[in-house]
Amino acid sequence: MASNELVFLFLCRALKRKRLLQTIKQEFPSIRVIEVPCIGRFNPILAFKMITAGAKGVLLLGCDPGDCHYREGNLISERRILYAKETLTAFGIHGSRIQAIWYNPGKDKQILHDIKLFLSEIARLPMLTLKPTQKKEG
Amino acid sequence: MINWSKITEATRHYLKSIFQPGDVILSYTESNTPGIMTPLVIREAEAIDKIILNPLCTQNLSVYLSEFFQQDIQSGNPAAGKWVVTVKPCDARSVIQMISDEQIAKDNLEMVVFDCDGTVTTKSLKNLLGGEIRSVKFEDHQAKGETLANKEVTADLVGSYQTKCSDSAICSLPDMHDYSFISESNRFVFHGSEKENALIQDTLSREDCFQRVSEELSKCIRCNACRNVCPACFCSDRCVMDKPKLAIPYITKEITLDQIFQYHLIRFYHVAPNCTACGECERACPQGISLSIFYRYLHRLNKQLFGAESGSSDSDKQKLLSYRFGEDLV
Amino acid sequence: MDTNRIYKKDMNQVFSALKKLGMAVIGQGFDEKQRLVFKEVNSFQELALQEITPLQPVKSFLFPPTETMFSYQKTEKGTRLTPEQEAGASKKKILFGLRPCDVHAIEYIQKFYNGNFPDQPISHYIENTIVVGIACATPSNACFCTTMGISPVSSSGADIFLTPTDDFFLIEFLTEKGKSIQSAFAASLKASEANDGNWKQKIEQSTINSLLEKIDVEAIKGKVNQAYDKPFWKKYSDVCIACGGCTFDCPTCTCFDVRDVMESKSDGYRYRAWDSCSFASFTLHASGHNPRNSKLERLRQRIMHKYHYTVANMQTWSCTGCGRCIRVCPVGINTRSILKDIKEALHE
Amino acid sequence: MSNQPNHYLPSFGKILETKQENSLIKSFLVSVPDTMQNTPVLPGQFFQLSLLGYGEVPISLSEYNPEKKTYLFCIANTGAITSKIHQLSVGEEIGIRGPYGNGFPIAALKGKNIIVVAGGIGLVPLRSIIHYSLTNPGYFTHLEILFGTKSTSDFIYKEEIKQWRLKPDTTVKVTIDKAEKAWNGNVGFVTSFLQENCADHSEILFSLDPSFENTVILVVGPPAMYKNVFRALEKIEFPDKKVYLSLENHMKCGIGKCGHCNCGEKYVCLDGPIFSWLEMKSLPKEY
Repeated sequence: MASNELVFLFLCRALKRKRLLQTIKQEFPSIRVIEVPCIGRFNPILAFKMITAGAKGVLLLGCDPGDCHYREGNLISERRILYAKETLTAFGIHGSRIQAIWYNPGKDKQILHDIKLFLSEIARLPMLTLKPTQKKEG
Repeated sequence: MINWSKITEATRHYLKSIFQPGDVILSYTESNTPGIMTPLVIREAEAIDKIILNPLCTQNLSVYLSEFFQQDIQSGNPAAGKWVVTVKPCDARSVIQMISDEQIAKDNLEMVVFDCDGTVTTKSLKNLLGGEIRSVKFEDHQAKGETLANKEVTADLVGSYQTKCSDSAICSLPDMHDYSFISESNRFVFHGSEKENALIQDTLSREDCFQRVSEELSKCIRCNACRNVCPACFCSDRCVMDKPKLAIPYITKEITLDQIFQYHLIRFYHVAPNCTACGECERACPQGISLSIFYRYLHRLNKQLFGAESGSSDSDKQKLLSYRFGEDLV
Repeated sequence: MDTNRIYKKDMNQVFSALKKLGMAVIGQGFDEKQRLVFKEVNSFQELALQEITPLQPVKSFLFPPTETMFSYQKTEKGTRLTPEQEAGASKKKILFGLRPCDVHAIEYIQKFYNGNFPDQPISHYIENTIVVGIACATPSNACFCTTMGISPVSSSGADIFLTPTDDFFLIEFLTEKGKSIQSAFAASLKASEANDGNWKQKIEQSTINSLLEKIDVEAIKGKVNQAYDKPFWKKYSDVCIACGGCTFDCPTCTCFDVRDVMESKSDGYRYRAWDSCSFASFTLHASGHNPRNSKLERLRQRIMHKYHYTVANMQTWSCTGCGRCIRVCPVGINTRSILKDIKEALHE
Repeated sequence: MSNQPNHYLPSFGKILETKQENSLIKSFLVSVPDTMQNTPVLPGQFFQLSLLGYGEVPISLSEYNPEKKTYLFCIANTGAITSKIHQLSVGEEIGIRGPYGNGFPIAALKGKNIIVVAGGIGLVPLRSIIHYSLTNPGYFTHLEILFGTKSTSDFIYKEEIKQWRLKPDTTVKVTIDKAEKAWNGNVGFVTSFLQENCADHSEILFSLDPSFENTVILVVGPPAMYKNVFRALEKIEFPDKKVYLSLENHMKCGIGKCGHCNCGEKYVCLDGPIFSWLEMKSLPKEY
């Protein structure tokens, strides 16, 4: 799996959806899941590092604003993603490479659909030629 | 047109009237490098006469305020008196934004805003006067210089200012309810150019914009001048990018295109909510990278999203804190 | 010393001859945004020798801002290191049209990087570089080469030396390296004429008159450290913003950082990149203790290193008075005024 | 010219044994790489140890055994790289470059009384000089080891200290900063041994060689400790030419090029890390 097809998914552990995690891992081999204790732990600097290193995109999966286990984890990340997307746009990089999916209970199928939608959307984006060509494969 | 010697005289007069022992004044004076002024830290009243204000006063003095306030807090004995800073209208907005970011305390700060009709950078002054100069004087809106071969050269200053001065979206005065304003007409006269220069993010396609940004940033040598000169980057001496202790760092020290992108992405992401487009990063860049491409886009963003430019009033709370119910999701 | 003339109109033949020898010619010219830089040039017209010397020094071609030292692969049989000598490096380079201050800077860098543990990658770059010096007729208002004992027409350290006039250069081939490419110039060399000799004095006189001042630094040579505790430093450190501009644009600044990058479980590389003593993390210990904690100490270190420590260790200033630190400073700190303050402080 | 060796390329040694000395320090017995088989190593010199992918750290050598061809490095877990080195296990490889630095002035110590003042981790580099006296019996007239740590749990080299006590003309004095229940030895800073009023004060200084003619003191410890050492030695007017200290500056290249360890006119990696107290007086307080 060359690094330029990778998508990173920050999954909020407070979601407690073990089965959803399994299906994501099976259905989307190009997604690397990073479990974080709270979606507020997401730091756009990590997303920038992934994108400049050649990753295709970054996804966030947490609860809908209002029913966050820690009350404001998703509120903070929602604002961070706004500025992260706009900063990427300011640099001529597609802001849509970073996307948050806010989950409300009982909508697992909806989540998988949203992820598929995101993957198809960023599949069309050109590969960022920032890192000098991979000296060695893998 | 501004009469700079009058403005200098009025500022000195006002500062002498409010100076108390223990106060520290931040202003400008001549450096012995022709074509650039140097910030001046005044701790005794006699030094006030050294203050000189002219179109070369480009530095944004608010960048020193956060550092001096930090020193006060760390040293445990806050400055006996007040911090007094003389700023141009566009830099005043940086001071206002720092107050609303709670980086500096409003009560022991006195901001003195002097009127300005555009500043000239060392580079543009050199182009104006056609080469290296031995000295320069400013009289009724002309720059009178003396070349290295002792020849007199003069040039009109109109329309030769920095990007930020000729951009109408940025040359504006914050609300000044309890700050003093020094000008001949005692009200702010807008001096920037009316036309709004288009942003490349709007005019170019995404790929061309990325291409243009890559060309610009490929010249970067990561000397940190843009970060250390930025008043919105108030944690520049303990920055996440200097964290040598992380085994896998957020950013490496390589001066290669991907790490340069990472550097500027991190920087502009952090200052996005409180950048007041003071233009200092573009002026201080030794490589001449037009960083206004980024800060003008993010500056406009705040106006579009939250209806208020950063640095317009010292009471509106930080926008980054968190999403507020009712806003639409991104 | 046989001096010849070479007319500017014939220079393009010389350039194409050099290209045939597989050489990259690097000189000062304007880039696509009209910024004065050192870049690879293909024709004589691309050069802008009448301008002052560019802000970013030519050292970036000898001591690259970032350089991979080696990449590694961990295999079961052990670790394999492949030192990375950039392809471009082995290609011979000609630095065309360097002022005496830049030529002396290269001499200093070569001397510094040799010593008892020679820096093999950099000496390899310098070995593959031919320096074509030129008499400086267009100084900047920040220049102070005469203060540092360097004449604007000094040819020492250059392999070939040019003296510019209106339509021709006087050219001298000074070293074996310079003579090794004399063949490329041979076809266009013309005999020099009687009064060619005084072109150099004319240029030297006019350039020295253009310099703003000359400070007698010999009076403080070897004693600069006595100004260590003087109060004037605070005047500068209050205003300094501790960016790396003055050190990155200085042709004789040689400090670098060494770090690793892990690309995968088994592969990665070690690189070195420019570093600056004005950065806080430059001397930070793992324990958190920082020997130079304040901006004052770091600003003073730059001055002490250039005007005292290298005088003590290498019996030479490590400053050639090119004025770049003065031109680049965003807050107008002038190194010459620091030198004058040191002189004044030592005479009390 | 360009066919010189590239001093930045590390060679590799295998980790033969590891031992957790205390909560902070772990010692690694490493095989000498074949490119360094017959390179002499002076006590007090250091090596640049590489953990590829993370970086390099300067580590003073504790023991060099030419017969068994092994180096002994005792590494404190204080930084990003050292914490990763601590996770290495026996059999793995570690990059080694060196030896660098001047080391202790062995010639000047011949036939002298040697006092070793070690503050906590300072005993790690000083062990190289103690090992030298064990492998060259009679080289020093008398060896006195003064070792101080914060608490009993910080002790290192417990077995070695027992053997050092048995060696002829060798005395060992140990102290901890604060009293502890199970401890009935000395309490106080290691510098208290250098004061006459201390009950268990140094025999060399106050009985064997009170005129200090034939005595040299070697001191290694955290920078804060050096101030107390200087104060104690000034009080008894011990000559500053005969006190040697090790400076632990931030280092990167180890060969005097990268500029990080520059302190005054000296480069700690080239002219040090061992400096005499006299030299230190001329250095600015930047270590």
